[in-house]
Amino acid sequence: GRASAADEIVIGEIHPITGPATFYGLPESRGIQLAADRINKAGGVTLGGKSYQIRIATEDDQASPTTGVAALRKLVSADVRFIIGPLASGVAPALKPIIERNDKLTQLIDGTIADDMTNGKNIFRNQATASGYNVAVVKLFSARKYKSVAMMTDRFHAGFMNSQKTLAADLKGLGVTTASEDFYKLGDTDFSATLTNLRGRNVDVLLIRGYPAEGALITKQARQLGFSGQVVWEMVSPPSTVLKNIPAAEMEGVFNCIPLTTEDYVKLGDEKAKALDQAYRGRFNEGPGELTALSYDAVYIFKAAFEKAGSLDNAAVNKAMAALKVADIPELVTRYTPQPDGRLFASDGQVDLRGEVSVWRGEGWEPASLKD
Amino acid sequence: MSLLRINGVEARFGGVVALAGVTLDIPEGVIFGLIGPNGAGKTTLINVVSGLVKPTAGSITFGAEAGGPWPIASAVSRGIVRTFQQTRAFLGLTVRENLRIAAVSSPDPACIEELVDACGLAPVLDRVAGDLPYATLRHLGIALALALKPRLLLLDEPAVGLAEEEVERLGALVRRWHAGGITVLLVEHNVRFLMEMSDRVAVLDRGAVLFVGTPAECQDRQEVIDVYLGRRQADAAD
Amino acid sequence: MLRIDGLSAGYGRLEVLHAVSFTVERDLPTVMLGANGAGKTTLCRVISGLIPARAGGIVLDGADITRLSPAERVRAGIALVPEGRQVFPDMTVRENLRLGAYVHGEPGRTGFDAVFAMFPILAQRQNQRAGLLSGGEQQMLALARALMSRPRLLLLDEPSQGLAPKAVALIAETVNRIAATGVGVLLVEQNLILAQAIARHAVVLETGTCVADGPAGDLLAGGAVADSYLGKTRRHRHVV
Amino acid sequence: MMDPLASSRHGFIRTVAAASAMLVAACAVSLQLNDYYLYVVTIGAIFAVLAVSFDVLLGYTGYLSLAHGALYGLGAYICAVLTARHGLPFWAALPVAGLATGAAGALVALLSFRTRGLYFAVLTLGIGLVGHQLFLVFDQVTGGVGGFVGIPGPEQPAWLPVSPVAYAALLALALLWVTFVAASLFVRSKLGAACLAVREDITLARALGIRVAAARLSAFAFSATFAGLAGALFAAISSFIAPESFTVLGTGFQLVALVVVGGMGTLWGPVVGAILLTALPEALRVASTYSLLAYGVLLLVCVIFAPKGIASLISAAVRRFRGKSKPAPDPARLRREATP
Amino acid sequence: MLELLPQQLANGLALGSTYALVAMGLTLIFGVLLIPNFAHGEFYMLGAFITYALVASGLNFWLAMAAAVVLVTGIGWIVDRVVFQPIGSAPGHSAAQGSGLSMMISALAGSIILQQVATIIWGTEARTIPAPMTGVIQTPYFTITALQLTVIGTLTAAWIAVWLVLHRSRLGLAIRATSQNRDAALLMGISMTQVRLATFGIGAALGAVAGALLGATFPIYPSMGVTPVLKAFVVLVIGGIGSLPGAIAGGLVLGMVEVMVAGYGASQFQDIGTFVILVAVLLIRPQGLFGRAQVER
Ligand SMILES: Nc1ncnc2c1ncn2[C@@H]1O[C@H](COP(=O)(O)OP(=O)(O)OP(=O)(O)O)[C@@H](O)[C@H]1O
Ligand SMILES: Nc1ncnc2c1ncn2[C@@H]1O[C@H](COP(=O)(O)OP(=O)(O)OP(=O)(O)O)[C@@H](O)[C@H]1O
Ligand SMILES: CC(C)C[C@H](N)C(=O)O
Ligand SMILES: [Mg+2]
Ligand SMILES: [Mg+2]
Repeated sequence: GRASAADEIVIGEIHPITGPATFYGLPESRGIQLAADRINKAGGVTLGGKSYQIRIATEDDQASPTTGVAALRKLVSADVRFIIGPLASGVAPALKPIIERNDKLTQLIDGTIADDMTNGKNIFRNQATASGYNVAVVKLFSARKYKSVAMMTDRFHAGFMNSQKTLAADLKGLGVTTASEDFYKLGDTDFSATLTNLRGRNVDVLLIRGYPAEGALITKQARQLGFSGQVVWEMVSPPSTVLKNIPAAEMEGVFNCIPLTTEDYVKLGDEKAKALDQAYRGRFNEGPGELTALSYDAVYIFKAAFEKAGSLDNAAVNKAMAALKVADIPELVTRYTPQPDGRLFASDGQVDLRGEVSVWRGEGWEPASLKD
Repeated sequence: MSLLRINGVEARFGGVVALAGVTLDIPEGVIFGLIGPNGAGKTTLINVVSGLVKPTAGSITFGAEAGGPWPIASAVSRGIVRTFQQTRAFLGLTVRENLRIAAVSSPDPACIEELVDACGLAPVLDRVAGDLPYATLRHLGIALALALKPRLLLLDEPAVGLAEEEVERLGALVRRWHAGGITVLLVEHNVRFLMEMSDRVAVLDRGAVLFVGTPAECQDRQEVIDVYLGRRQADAAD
Repeated sequence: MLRIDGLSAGYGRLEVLHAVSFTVERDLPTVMLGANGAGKTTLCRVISGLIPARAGGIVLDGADITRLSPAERVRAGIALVPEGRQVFPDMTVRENLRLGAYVHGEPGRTGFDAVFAMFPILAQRQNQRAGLLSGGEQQMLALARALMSRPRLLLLDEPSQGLAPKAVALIAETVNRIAATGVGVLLVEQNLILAQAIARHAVVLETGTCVADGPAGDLLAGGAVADSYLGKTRRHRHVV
Repeated sequence: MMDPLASSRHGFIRTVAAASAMLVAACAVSLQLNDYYLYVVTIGAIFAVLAVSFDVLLGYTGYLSLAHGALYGLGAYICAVLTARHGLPFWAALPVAGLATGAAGALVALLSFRTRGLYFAVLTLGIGLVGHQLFLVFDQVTGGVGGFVGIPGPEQPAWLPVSPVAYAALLALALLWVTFVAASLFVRSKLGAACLAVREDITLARALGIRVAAARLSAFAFSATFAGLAGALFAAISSFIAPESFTVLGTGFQLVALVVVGGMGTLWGPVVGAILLTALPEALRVASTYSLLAYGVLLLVCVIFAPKGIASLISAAVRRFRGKSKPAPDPARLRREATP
Repeated sequence: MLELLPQQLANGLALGSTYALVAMGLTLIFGVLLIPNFAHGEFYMLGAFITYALVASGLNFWLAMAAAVVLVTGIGWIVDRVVFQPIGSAPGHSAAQGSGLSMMISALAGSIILQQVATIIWGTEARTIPAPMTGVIQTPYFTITALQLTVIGTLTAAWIAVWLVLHRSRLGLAIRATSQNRDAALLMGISMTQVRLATFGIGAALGAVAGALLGATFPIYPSMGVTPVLKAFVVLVIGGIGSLPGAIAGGLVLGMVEVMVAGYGASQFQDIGTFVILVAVLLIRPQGLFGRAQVER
């Protein structure tokens, strides 16, 4: 069919366009559209003197593994060989065995932060891992010399769940006692029992790992129940979302430990980010999502890999992808830490993207100074 | 010899005393009529004997076996089988399916064929029970009970709502099976039908046995006329 | 007072009543006879509005009520004592009676007193849940409840079902008393004793068609007419 | 006709023959499909297995269980653990998963032995929710929320030179055939008759000496066994499973929808429902934003206009086609129409 | 740990009241019309979203809530008309199992549709209604927020109001009669339309009240109603289906148990604790705490 049209490169993207995770999935999907349009307008991808237009084949996975596998098979059956996504950590491991076995596929993950999703052969990721987030947590604890922590973690979140042991061990190495580890689930609304106990334990820090709706709720309820220690978040939480759930005053002074998001880059005055923001608003009439930059970058990473490989052969693209240097792709919005040799991906296919500590001041997050 | 002996059975529901110490002997091989005003406790007595309701006091003996009443499953396996005051069959199933169910615990599934003829069910085997004419449905209800080859059959108002000639057919059916050796306890307000059918009759009033005797004796007793028959009905029943 | 005019009705594809016509006069309590499944209950349900008429009309005291809702018919004076026990099982006897008078608002003391006088057992049990009454007691409650709406026309669908002879006599007496006050009565019965005690006029329904209509005496007294109609019905059924 | 109990042996043979013909046809067609459609067929067939086993409980015994998703998951995890951790071949793990899940189904029956109707449904809702939670909590065994990774696929015999994806589809269709035939046998057996009695009127069933507890228990165990087999097959061909696939809201309610839309109380209705409701979301992929909305609307339309399921529409059409002039009026339908 | 008990009890009471508030409307609709209304969660959700939208456009919270209640009542009627009435409601004694199930599926369909409509209008991002009151009441033994107290107060008020309607008004008599035997109710001259409108109206309004109040405490998003409605079914079963006091008692029991399990056990086992209670109650009383066993005649 059209997929094999001579002057076209089809990139498949698998994101939750419908269902409960739409809120993350849609801005990612749109970021991909945006990047593809820009590339196409600027002449497309040039391979061996011939230029190709990028076509995006969007598939919805509803954040469900079965639907996700069907989506992947559908793309594969239509001879799509390059995949961006998925978002959900429930979907990624279901796709992994299929993609690993298929040497006619290259995947670039722009969503999930669960560990062990890449292989460096044909599966890469330009999103951070939960362990990457944890870097900031450890940095914060060592700078502030907190002595004890209570953790509350979203039990449905594979990334946070799987990295929790290592985090606890790292903190222990700093001499921090983990007074309690509690688990809630997405959609829970009442944390009073746990938080009541927390007050009895007198910990320095309440660390919340998950999504902002519950994060805001836990923060509110903790304060109401008289918790007076430091609240630390580890979650993708744009101020607009946060403020829909908790008054700004109650957020004052809360720390967050994640990599910078699209919104942060815009705030930092990053020109590329501002351009992306403009373009996104112009086209979709609202601000970009916090992960938009990642999916936007993903298309450019593919473009760079194609051009470096000089072919659309998967083996060549994989190899080129693994060898890409951060400096090769000036369009990247996200500021990845280059590997020691300057490459974008480590040999396991994972980018180095680290959490930074920010603090809530007034109406939003600001980079935090850790000395004080 | 008595097949069923009911010893001082008492059943209370909260404040209501449905049975206030009933003692009755039902001899093997008879059709035993049980009458009484509405609310006298007849259905409750059947419920107790068949194991659907636990009595608050008293016991029953069945054949040589004491220690009853038994839970409904063991009652059935001993041969005590009942029908319900409001006709009950599996209304959503066909007649054939109804019979298949009865055959599951029947000691002699072969007898069902005969039953089908006797109850006039042959032409309606593939009709859904809920669509049957009322009289046929009543016959089906009784056929289901008979299929179990009971030793004691408890019939709770089988003739209710039946036109006269249907009542006659029902009577013939019961007599035929009775002749095959089943003992029957018959509760019925159709006095003529009951008196014609029964060998012995007991009258229950406010949870207690008022009278036991032959049908003829029963209809002459003033206390029975007072509590149950009323003047004109007694005349009419002759 | 009640005129049924070429009435047809049924369930789904099945037509049960085929152009039935007859009348009920106020001073002539009427019994409707017919074998099981003839459509008597269906007719009662059509008259009270639970099932729509497919053709024909129902006229009560000169007013066409064919298209009225059940509630409007109750207000127009029709009360049905339905077949089987249709009491409200989880409500008290008293509440059941209150519901009988629903279309008139709250019944006064006198409303209750009148029915309690007729059915003393209900007075004793007025605060008990109706579902715990014995079958016969429930039947009486249903009748009492219908009377609470002060009907002009009382439809009784086999009220003797499950009643002890003495209770049947009581019903006969009660219905006669009610009829004497000018309430029209249409009684569906198989119990000939009750039919004889109440009815002065009779209608015979046979598989959905009205086949005879005449003085109750003639039809019930075991005369030739009755035999023929009842006999015919009987033969008919065996063909089913 | 004369024998009132005429166990319809003839009917059974016809059913098996029809099912076999369908199986052969489905396999033949499947081999022509691309991987995507093969996957849809595979998932559709697995859901059909679930739906048929579910219908034994819902349609034939009258119990609406929302724990079926969890039982399906149990079968999947048992197969995963046995093959990936203990090196058992798939063909050995499959029956173990089936039997163990059957035992779990019996346990559900015991736990819920006093409940009926909505009470039962909600109790099994609880069981389903807890089952899902246990898959999360016992992460040592199940891999927790991250899922169970690296389940070996079913060994493919050398004489069957088809792609693994096609092989998976063939296995799923074969399992569907087995389930269908086993369920046909079950509902025709004495136990099946007892189950019908339980569904229709439990008090009357008792009064007729039906051992209600035994009937229930066997229906649950039967149903759960096949749910377990379906789960095991799903695990083996997906090579990855996660608690997400075995939720009450997803799998549990979806099954109810499958069976009711297809036509409960028939064995092939659920198959139709499964095919339809697995194919539908895939077909609606194109209109993704409105796909769930469309799904909801279609579900509603199905329930309103085909209250006895698609199966009844199909059989009515077949009857008309065969020229039986008077289709038997459907009693439930009639009664419904009777109320104004 | 024991010194925290009063606080945990207060937590349990507050949580239990939210459950009871959601369950009340559900039990009413089920009790009268025999509809297992899964879409009740969407009444709750819409109550929250409409209140949110009105508050966001500058309306006072309480006025917004009142408006939401009115609107959701109307939506409730539409849902009844479009989703349930075509199924041919069959309350009364012949309530065929099949029709109950169809009812459940159509409720599910209705619930999906309403959720999707809300998604199209508001998106899936979570948000919270700005709280109309923010106070925290401190006592020597426990603290409780003003909003939690409001929920408890509203629950009590709603209970009394519904009880008065059901047991002290003619409409209530009609509703109760319908719940027991629909045909007989028709014969009494009760208008089915009126009863349906009243029942669905009250049920939906209760859902909306719950949504508005809890939406000021909890995040709101299109699928927010799903978990509460499942919990509410658990509450119903513990309390006895169709029983109003049952819904309240069931809600409180469930809230207490969850808090105690999370507070004195482990938070992962909160749901499992719920389940143990459910099994225990149903093993001892299969008809729930306040349900009535069926009498066999
Ligand atoms: N479960 C129960 N709870 C309370 N009272 C009950 C219960 N079952 C029966 N009763 C009462 O016990 C008495 C006897 O009832 P029962 O049904 O046995 O009468 P019956 O003789 O069969 O009457 P009928 O001829 O009218 O059928 C009645 O007053 C009835 O109200
Ligand atoms: N709800 C229904 N749906 C379909 N058919 C019905 C329904 N109710 C009754 N019928 C059929 O209508 C016919 C007439 O029934 P109806 O109940 O009116 O008879 P009847 O004269 O009252 O009988 P009986 O003496 O047994 O009370 C019967 O063939 C019956 O099967
Ligand atoms: C959006 C994210 C921060 C993470 C993603 N949902 C995951 O599952 O890992
Ligand atoms: Mg009785
Ligand atoms: Mg009748």
